[in-house]
Amino acid sequence: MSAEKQDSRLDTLDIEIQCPVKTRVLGVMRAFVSSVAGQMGFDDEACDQIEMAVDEACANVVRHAYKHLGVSPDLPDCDRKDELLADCDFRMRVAFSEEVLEITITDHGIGVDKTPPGASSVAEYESRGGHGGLGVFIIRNFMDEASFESQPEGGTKLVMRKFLRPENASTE
Amino acid sequence: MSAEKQDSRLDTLDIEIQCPVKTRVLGVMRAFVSSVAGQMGFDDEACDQIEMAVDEACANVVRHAYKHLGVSPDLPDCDRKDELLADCDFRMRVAFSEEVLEITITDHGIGVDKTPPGASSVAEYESRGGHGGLGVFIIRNFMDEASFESQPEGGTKLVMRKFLRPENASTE
Amino acid sequence: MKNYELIVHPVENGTHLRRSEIVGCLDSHTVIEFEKGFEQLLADGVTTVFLNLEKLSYISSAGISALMGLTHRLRQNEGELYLLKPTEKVQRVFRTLGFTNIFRIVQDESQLKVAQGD
Amino acid sequence: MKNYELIVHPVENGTHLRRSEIVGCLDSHTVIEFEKGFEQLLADGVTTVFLNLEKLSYISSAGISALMGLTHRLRQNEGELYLLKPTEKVQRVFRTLGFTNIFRIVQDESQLKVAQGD
Ligand SMILES: Nc1ncnc2c1ncn2[C@@H]1O[C@H](COP(=O)(O)OP(=O)(O)O)[C@@H](O)[C@H]1O
Ligand SMILES: Nc1ncnc2c1ncn2[C@@H]1O[C@H](COP(=O)(O)OP(=O)(O)O)[C@@H](O)[C@H]1O
Repeated sequence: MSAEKQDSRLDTLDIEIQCPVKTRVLGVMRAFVSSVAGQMGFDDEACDQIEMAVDEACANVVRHAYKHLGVSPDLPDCDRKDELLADCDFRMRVAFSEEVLEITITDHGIGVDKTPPGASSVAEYESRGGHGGLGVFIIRNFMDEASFESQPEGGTKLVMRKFLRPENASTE
Repeated sequence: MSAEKQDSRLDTLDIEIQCPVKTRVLGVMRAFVSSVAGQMGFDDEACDQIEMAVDEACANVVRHAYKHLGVSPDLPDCDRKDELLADCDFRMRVAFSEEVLEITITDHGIGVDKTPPGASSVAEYESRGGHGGLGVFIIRNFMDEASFESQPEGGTKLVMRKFLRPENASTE
Repeated sequence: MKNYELIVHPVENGTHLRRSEIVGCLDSHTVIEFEKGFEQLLADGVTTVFLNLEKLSYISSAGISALMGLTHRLRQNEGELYLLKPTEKVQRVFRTLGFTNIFRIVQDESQLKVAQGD
Repeated sequence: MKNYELIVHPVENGTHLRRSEIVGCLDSHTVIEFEKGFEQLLADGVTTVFLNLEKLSYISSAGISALMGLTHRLRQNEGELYLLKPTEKVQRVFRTLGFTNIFRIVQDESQLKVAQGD
C-alpha cells in the first residue's frame, strides 16, 4: 500500500506560472501545457485539445479581462493604456494527480457574471457571422469539465479538467 | 520617443514558474524556456543552448539542493524521504528586456559556498573519468553570464543571462 | 524564430486568383497581421484564394474566425477560399469542431483543378 | 508520449556486437533507465555497441556522462561505442563542448563497415 501511495505521489505534478497579459505569451503557454500533457501520458490528440483549450482561456484573459482598464489587443491604439500593462497579470496552475489534469487560470480583471455561454454549436456560430463565443465552445468541447467563477477579490477563475483514460492515453 | 519606449515595453516579458523538485519537470521547463527564447528572437542554436543551460541548472536543483533532507533522485531508495518532496520546490523567473534574456533559478535548499567551479575543460572532465562538473561547464559556456549566490534565507540563486545579438538572432 | 508569415505568390495570369501560404501559427497574437495581409488582397480585387496550410502548425478560434470572415467575404463576390492540405493536427480541429462542412478544404491539388473548372 | 525508449535489436550472428537505438530524450529523468538497459548488455558480454541517435531529440550532461561511462567500459575490453547519425542539434552540442574527439561518431553506415574491419 505504501509503495503504491508513494508512486502516485511521485507521479503528481503541480506547477504554477505567473505571466503578463500579452498575446505573445500565448505560444509559450501552449508549449508549456502540451509538454506537461505529453509527460502525463495524454496522446497527441488529447495534448492538442488541452493546448487549444488553454490557448483560448489565456487569450480570453488577455483580450477581455482588463479591457475596462484599457488593456486589450482588441482596443484601438488611441484607447490603449499600455502603461497599465505591468499591473495586469494572470496565473495558470497545472496540477496532475489521480489521472486528472487540472488547469486553473486566474486573473484579477473585470470578472464574469456567470459561465459565459459561448456558441451552442458551430452552425449557430456561423449563422451569427462567426463573431464571438467560439473560444468557450472549444473549452467546453475539448475539456471534460470547465467552470468559470468570479472571485470575491475580483477577477475570474476558470478551472478545467481532463481525465487520463485508456482512450486518450499515449500507447507508445 | 514615447512610441519607442512603448514598443520596448511591449516586447518585454516576465514570467515566473514555481515547480516541484522532480526530474520529470525537466522536460517541461525545457519546452517552456525554448519557446520563450524562440519568441524573443534567438536562433535555433541559441535556443538549444539556453534550453540546455536551464536543464542543467534545474537538474542541479533537483539532484543537489535538497539532498541533505533526503530528497534527490541520486539517493538510494532506502535513504529517500519522498514524503518531504511536497515541501521542496523551486522557482524559475524568465525575463526579457533590452535584448537580454535573464533567467533566475531560486531554491530553498542547502545552498552553495560559492559559484561551483565545474569542469575547466572537457579534457579535464574526461581525465577525471567523466564524473561531475559538466553541468556548470555547460551553463558557463552556453550563457553569456552566470552567477550563483547563496541566499540569506538559505538556498541558491542562479542568475544567467544571454544577449540577443545579430549573430544569435533568428533571421527568418 | 518568427512564428508567423503569410506568403502570397505572384499573380500568374492576371486572374482574380491568388495562391498563398501560411507558415507558423495563427492565434490571437498573429491573427492581426494575417487580417491585414488579407485586407490588402481584397483591396486588390482578388476573389479566389488558395491558402496552403501545410506549414500551419497551430490554429486557434481567432484564426478559424479570421478564415470564416474571409470565406464569407469572398463568397459574397462569388469567390471562394480554398484551404489546401491542412496538417493532421489542424484538420482534426476542423473536423472535431464541425468546420469541415463550412470551409472548402482540399487535400489534393488535382481536386482544385476541378474546382476551378479547368 | 513516452519520452524515452532504448531499442536493442536482436543479436545477428552470435558476435559481441549489438545494434541499438535511443528514441526520445536523454536527461536526468530518463538516464537512469538508459543505464539499466546498458548494464544488461554489458552483463550479456557485449563489447561493441552501435547506438543510433537519429531519434535522440535532446541530450543533457547526464546523458553525455552516461555515454562516456559506457565508452570507457567498452574500451576497457577492447570494444567500442559507435554513435550513429546524431541529429544536427545533438551533434552541435558534442562539437561545441568538445566531445567529437572523445566519442566515436559515425554519420554514415559505410564508415562503420570500415571500423568493423569487414
Ligand atoms: N477571463 C475573462 N474575463 C472576462 N471576460 C471573459 C473572460 N473569459 C471569457 N470572458 C467572456 O466570455 C466571452 C466569450 O468568450 P469566447 O467564447 O472566447 O468568445 P470571444 O472571445 O470571441 O468573445 C467573452 O466575450 C468575454 O465576455
Ligand atoms: N542549486 C544547487 N544547490 C546545491 N548545490 C548545487 C546547486 N547547483 C550546483 N550545485 C553544486 O555544484 C556542483 C557541480 O554541478 P555540475 O557541474 O552540474 O556537476 P554534477 O551535477 O554532475 O556534480 C554539484 O555537484 C553541486 O555540489
